[in-house]
Amino acid sequence: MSVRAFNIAIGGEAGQGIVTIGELLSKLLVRSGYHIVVTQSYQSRIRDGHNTFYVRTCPDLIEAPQESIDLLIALDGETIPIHSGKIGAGGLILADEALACEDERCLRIPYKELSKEKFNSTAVLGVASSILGLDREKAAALIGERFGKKHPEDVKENLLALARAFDWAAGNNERSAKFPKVAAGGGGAVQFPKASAGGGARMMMNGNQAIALGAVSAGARFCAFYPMTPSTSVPLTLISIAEKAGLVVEQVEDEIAAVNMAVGASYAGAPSMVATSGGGFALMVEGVSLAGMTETPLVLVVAQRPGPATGLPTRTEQADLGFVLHAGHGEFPRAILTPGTVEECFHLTRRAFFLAEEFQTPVFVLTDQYLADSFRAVEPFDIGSLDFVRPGSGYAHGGGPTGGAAPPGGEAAAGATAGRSGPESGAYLRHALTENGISPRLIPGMSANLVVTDSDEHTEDGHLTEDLEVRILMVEKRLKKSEGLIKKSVPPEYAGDDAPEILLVSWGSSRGPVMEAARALRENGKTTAVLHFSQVWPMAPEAFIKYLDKAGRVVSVEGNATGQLAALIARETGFMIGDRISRYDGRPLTPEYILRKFDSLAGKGSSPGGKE
Amino acid sequence: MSVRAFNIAIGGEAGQGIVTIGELLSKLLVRSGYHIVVTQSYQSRIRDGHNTFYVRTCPDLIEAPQESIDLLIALDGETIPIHSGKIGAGGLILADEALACEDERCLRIPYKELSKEKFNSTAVLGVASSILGLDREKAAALIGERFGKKHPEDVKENLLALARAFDWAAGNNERSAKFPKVAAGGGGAVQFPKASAGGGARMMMNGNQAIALGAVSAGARFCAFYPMTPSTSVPLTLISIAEKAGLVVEQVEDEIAAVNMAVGASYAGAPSMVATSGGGFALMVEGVSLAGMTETPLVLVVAQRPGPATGLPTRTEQADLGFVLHAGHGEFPRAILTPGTVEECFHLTRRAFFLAEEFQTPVFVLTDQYLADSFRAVEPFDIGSLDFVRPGSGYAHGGGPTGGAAPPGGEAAAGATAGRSGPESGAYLRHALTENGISPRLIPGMSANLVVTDSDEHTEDGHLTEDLEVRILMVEKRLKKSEGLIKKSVPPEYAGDDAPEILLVSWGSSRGPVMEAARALRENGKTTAVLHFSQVWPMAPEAFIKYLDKAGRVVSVEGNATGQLAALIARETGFMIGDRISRYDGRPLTPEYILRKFDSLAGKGSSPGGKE
Amino acid sequence: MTKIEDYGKYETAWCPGCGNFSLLEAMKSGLVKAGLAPDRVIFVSGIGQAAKAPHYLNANVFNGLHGRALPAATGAKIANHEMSVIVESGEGCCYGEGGNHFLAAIRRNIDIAMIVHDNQIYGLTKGQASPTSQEGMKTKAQPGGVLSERFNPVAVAVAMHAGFVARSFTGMPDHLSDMINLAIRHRGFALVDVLQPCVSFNKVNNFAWYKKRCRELPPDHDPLDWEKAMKIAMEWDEKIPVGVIYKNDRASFCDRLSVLGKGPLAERGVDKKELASILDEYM
Amino acid sequence: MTKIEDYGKYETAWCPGCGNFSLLEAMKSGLVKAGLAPDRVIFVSGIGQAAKAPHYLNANVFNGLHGRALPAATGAKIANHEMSVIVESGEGCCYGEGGNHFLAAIRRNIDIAMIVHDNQIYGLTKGQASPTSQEGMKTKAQPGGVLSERFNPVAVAVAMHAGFVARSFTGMPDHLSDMINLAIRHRGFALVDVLQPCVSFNKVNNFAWYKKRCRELPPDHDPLDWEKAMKIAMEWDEKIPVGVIYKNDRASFCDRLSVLGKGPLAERGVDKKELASILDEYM
Ligand SMILES: Cc1ncc(C[n+]2csc(CCOP(=O)(O)OP(=O)(O)O)c2C)c(N)n1
Ligand SMILES: Cc1ncc(C[n+]2csc(CCOP(=O)(O)OP(=O)(O)O)c2C)c(N)n1
Ligand code: SF4
Ligand code: SF4
Ligand SMILES: [Mg+2]
Ligand SMILES: [Mg+2]
Repeated sequence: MSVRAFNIAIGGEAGQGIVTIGELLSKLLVRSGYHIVVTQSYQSRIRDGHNTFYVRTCPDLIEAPQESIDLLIALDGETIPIHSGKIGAGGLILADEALACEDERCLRIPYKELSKEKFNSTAVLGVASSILGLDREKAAALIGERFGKKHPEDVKENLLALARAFDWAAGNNERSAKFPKVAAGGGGAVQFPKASAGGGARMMMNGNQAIALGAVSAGARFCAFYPMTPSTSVPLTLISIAEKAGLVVEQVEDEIAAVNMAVGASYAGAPSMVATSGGGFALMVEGVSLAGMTETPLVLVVAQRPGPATGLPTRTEQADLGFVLHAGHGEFPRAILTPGTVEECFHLTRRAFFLAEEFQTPVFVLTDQYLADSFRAVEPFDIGSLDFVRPGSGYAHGGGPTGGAAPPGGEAAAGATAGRSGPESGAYLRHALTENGISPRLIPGMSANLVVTDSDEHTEDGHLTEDLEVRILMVEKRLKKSEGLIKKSVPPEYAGDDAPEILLVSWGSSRGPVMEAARALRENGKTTAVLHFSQVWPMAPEAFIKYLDKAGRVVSVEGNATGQLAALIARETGFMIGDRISRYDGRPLTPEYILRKFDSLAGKGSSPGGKE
Repeated sequence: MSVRAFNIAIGGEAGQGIVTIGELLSKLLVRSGYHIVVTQSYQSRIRDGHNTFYVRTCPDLIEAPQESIDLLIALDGETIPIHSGKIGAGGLILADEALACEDERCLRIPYKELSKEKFNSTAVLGVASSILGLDREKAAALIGERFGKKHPEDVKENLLALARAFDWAAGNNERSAKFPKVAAGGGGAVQFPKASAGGGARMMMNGNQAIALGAVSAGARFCAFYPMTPSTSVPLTLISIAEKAGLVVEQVEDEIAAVNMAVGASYAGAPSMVATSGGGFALMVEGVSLAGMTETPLVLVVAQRPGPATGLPTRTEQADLGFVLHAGHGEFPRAILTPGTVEECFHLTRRAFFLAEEFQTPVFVLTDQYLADSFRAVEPFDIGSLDFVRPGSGYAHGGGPTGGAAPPGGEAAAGATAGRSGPESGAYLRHALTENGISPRLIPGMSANLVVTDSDEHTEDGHLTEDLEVRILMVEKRLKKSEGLIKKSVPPEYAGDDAPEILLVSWGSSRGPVMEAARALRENGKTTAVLHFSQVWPMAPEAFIKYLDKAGRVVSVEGNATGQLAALIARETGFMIGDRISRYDGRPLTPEYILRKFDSLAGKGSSPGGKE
Repeated sequence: MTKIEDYGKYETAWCPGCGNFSLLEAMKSGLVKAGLAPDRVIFVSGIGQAAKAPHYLNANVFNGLHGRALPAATGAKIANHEMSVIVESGEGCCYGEGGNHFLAAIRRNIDIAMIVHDNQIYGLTKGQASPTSQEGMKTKAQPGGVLSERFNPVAVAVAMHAGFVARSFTGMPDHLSDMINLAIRHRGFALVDVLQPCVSFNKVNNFAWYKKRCRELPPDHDPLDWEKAMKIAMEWDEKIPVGVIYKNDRASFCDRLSVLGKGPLAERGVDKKELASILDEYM
Repeated sequence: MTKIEDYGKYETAWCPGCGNFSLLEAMKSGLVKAGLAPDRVIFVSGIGQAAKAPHYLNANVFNGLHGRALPAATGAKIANHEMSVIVESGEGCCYGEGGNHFLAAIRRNIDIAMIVHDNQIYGLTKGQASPTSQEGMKTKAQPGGVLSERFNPVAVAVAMHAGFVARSFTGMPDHLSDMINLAIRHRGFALVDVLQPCVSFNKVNNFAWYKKRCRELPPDHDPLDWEKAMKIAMEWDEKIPVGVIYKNDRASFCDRLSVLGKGPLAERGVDKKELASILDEYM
């Protein structure tokens, strides 16, 4: 691949501080003007086992992980044999001098001495940063911030350890002198690309943090959750800012409570969300249907991991698209947003809140462990321009993504009245029949109007009915909202050559790897393009069918075994995608993986796409 | 329609004994050689409201309800205006003389006198039976049986009331003499067709009873349930025969318990099932995934009712196909059987047990309120030929639908061993990798072998693993079972003209109405055929795609608003069905409804089917 | 001043003679005693015969899923803690399907009054045993008699130190409306288990059965005395105590949620300055 | 005769120093004391650190879903009531996600021994509060301290007349294996709540904290005395009683299921004569 990126892997046992070191190093890279793509690979245990934190980095924008390793930071002995095969030519291994390592690429480090047996993470960070040629002052500032908050008493000692590590690695000792510094390039060592000093300051966050921040910026006021990897850091991020942002995050007894609580809170005026993963989401399915029936806005974040059942709790997969699309009994509209980058995690979560509020129905943000845990450098958001939802106005405000539906009251008055008679007549019609299916929504207690809704079929005033003629109107009312949702759907992104020989089709977190694989194919002389879905539902075929029709060979690339997006496209368009690249081993898609699979597909000869 | 059928409607308030009368009358008809199609229409309340029990009857086989009414038995005043518009020419109304009724088709009956104010149901039955010309002795025998069991003290009085009612209606009084007996025909009265005396004795049962009986005959040993209309009569039927059949039916704390209990029981060797409806099934979704992952046989009966959420609890719909198909996180095989008749409820439930046992995965029987409550005349089953499942043999026995896979041990030995080392090696491999994905299944305690399974990804010996290479093998192993399931899938039934102008496509309980509508269309001069699915998943397109391709106009007929089977066909074949007839008002599809909708479709001009 | 009439009068879908009717009237008068206007109350119910109750009076109503009234109510209360939130549902809904939420609500001490129509049977689904059905009682679904021991909600609530635990009976309308009033006024989780005869399906625990057994607690009963309350909670077969069996003044959930100090969540917007400072942490 | 070695020895995925190790050893010795061979036992667990335990010994194992060990175990027991069925899982699994099943299992008095690794924290998901976490305890997810009151499983079980209610501590291995043995032998539902320090996430209730507080019940404690048991069940902060706190001899669920009289369900076929007579009823 032609990307000038550099891949660092930090490997060791759970409990050795891999994530701490990884996050600090990543942050230092971001503050030094680099882009990063972090991939976290860990096991479902608290100690031991083998974990790896990958930071792929580059001065230019990169959006995919990389398999080959340029710098391996081994925190235990096991790490070296596990990864040494992936270390590229000229790559380097950093390991404690106490570890057995025959590998001649290995730089043995006297961590004991540098860390004074206490500040190991800092020492590791120092050596690596120094070798990468990162700025000592920036590193020191970072250490100061990090420990200043939690352990101010340790700041000084940490800074000393950092200094010792920097000094040592800078070549002030015999052993390190044998190794050319990575940053220096030449001498057979892998090039560590220099970032231009001028790069604007960027934030560092992972997918889950971006979702939490997007939610808060959109006006989220309530989140209910039950811990479940890899979703938990969404509520944990919210909790860390809850006091400042003014929201309540409640850890609940089970996922059923979570979804029902969120629906109840939303009904009562708090923009609400839940975050979970497959098994937890399975328990929320009835609640999704409740939100659909009561027309209550609800945002659900589903961070996928490999199933079925408990599966591989800490790994990644994209196998719940069909599940999320069909979750809930009965028929009602929904939207499923599938961010492909950390920025999209932020913006599409915002969009989810606006869509949920406007269309009064459940909206999903569907991600996965890879993206959830993937730190990136993110350009600061223009806070001034970020609108937020205002429940109960029944329509969207200002320039937000939902645009200008009618104000409350207007359409309600126009709607047919199938409400019950008695003292209620003329009362507020929570489920008023309207042209577009959207009823003006009021919040209980915010006016003298009584707000009534029901999980049973109901009349316009929200009271339960068994009138089968009303039933027809209500089914049609709810489904009519789909039309509006389609109009507001994010069309798939088309990138690459026109009428290409190869068209890769993807969704969600695979965006970066697929884009990079496409570039490589193009460089290999094949015209190539990518059709990527950041929203998989609802789908507007007219927005993309032409791309499928014009491509030579259409290949879906998905992190699942059955080709779930391909199936959905077939269902909606009749276009049967001929070839499929699947990954279902719990690892994220990588450009390398896609290219390898593409080669073996190619070997088999092309299956024609199109209608069979 | 040219069917020589006769439609009786018994209407009144909940709590007036409508179902008792309806069941007795139906049974009498069946014992008199008639076929019946019962449709029960009731509300979600215990008293009052308006309920109707329809018995459509005919000496020949009929399989659909009918909207027009020939005989209305009104138990309250409200019934008459509600139904009178549907009473056909020459139809008759039976009502208590105390009820106000202006309608001249109304025969006023002195029930008070006939019933002695106590045995009202019997009096109503007597009058109706007499008027229909049914046999008095048969009616008396029925009353004897019915009350003999529960209220032996009342048998005599009931028989007297029956006699009075028969006598009265036979014309021994002035008022009844004015009305020609229905059975006599002529005089403008609707013909009540005479059944030939020779008809073999038939059973009477509804869809849910047939499911329960099919389950028991297939070897079901355990059923866990939480009450939910319209599924509850499945477990209630099982409970009524539990002691005799030797099975345990446990009412549990919630649906989550139900599904997990059934999976646990199945693991330990009892063929197990659950029965529920949409909202209850929503809570079972995680358990479905558990069965998929642990490869535990499980039969799930899902009786559909209109959603979303609580919806219309006592009505019918076919809107959970997509939901059931995708229920559960992660990817694993399943089968979905969709009986179209009461006989199929019996036989396909049996098949579900055999498929679940052979493929060690969840299998669904997907019905709906209409079929669940629809009594029919059913030919006696050939009990001698009915095999039953034998868990733990790991393969099917004898002539059952699952046929002869390899015996246990054989394939296990051949499978690759990814099991953990240590004292376990050489131990029984519950999840042994095999050619067809099916591992020989043993039952704990039935041999010295230890049976280990896990909801986490696991090695062949069932112990949890985070080995990502094992993961790949296990995903492929589980999905390989789909191939076997496809081979054993019930192909759709094609009935009617070759290369017809009109092809109606349907599934599940709509079979009868669609077949009858097709006959009517054919009689109107249009070549017509039906493609009906009694199993919607897995689907083998090569078995039916030719029918779709050859038809002029393809119309899907479904009891839902979005066309869920049509969508699935598009997904699997790329064939986009051009026209759709949908019903979503909570009532079952009827031939009349289909024809009306067809006419309005036809008005709109034909949308071409096929690939778009 | 709120009057009974403000809560309206509607047709119901209940069986004639059902205990639900008295409970509905007692609820209205309890609301009036508590001085609550219809628009200041949110009723949350599940599914069942009892759960239909909120449709028969004027108020804000969220009629949610079977078994899930409590979490929906908890969410509503957190979203707007200035509203009075009342859960009204059947005992199958509250203690059966919803059992886990019952435990959690007690532990949270969430500021909700939970009024349970306890008819010791599943009414709407036509007479199966409910969690509070008497052991040995025969039904269509339990032809050999109920095998599980009767769930005693009062005992569990007292054992868990619920904020307010009371029992009443639809045959004692004044007592019942008093209990409802007290439950609504209690700051924290308040349970009123209401014995409510089901004339259609529970032929054992009928009006006369309850009438004969229900006894008001003596005026000197001290509901703050946990040990005493625990003993009283166990009484049932011969004599069923009604009244406020136990209470305490543990701070309620909303009182302990510091974020709510700035007013109801439902009334807040996004503070851009705070947002900027939050995002700054990611630089 | 079953020996400890029959249950094998395996590598675990637990943290060094974790209380789970002692519990695993005590479980094996409890099984040996109960005289159970590995193939006569079915272990059912949920998901969590504790729930991995059955993987580390030789037995039949059904490692199901988080929170759902009890229903799966109940099904297994009903399918083959001649097997010994043991539930082993964490307190989050058993009392949090699985709270409703805990109530139901007690009411059913299903013949299962339930051994709960109670570390008062969610271990596997990295340290959020669990239902038994001390009120006020700070975690990443509860930075302001746990707001809900600690769930007291022993008190609830006693209040509901569970068949057998015991508590033990991993720091008392002999006591613990005795409790396990007694629980396995008890005919009916038997709970052993095992205090188990989590060295990684629970810095409050650590080994020393429990060690200081755990006190064996006096030898004259009569576990049949419900009132006494109820009082003992409430003790916690200063002194934590361990031992068999309460028991009774209510007939177990399987003993009351008449159908099981003819042998395990798992061993029966279909009796065609009975089937014919059942179908006859439909003629
Ligand atoms: C998830 C789910 N399971 C089952 C049902 C069916 N259901 C409706 S009401 C009910 C029982 C109601 O009993 P209870 O709560 O005691 O109320 P009652 O009718 O006795 O007043 C059941 C089981 C449902 N609606 N949803
Ligand atoms: C339905 C579902 N929700 C959440 C999870 C995530 N999860 C796995 S283990 C666990 C908590 C475990 O706590 P506990 O039962 O106390 O066991 P411990 O790890 O402390 O031994 C959670 C929340 C899950 N696997 N399934
Ligand atoms: S079924 Fe019972 S509880 Fe329900 S309304 Fe009728 S009498 Fe009342
Ligand atoms: S996280 Fe806690 S409970 Fe889990 S193994 Fe580690 S110390 Fe033990
Ligand atoms: Mg009830
Ligand atoms: Mg725990």
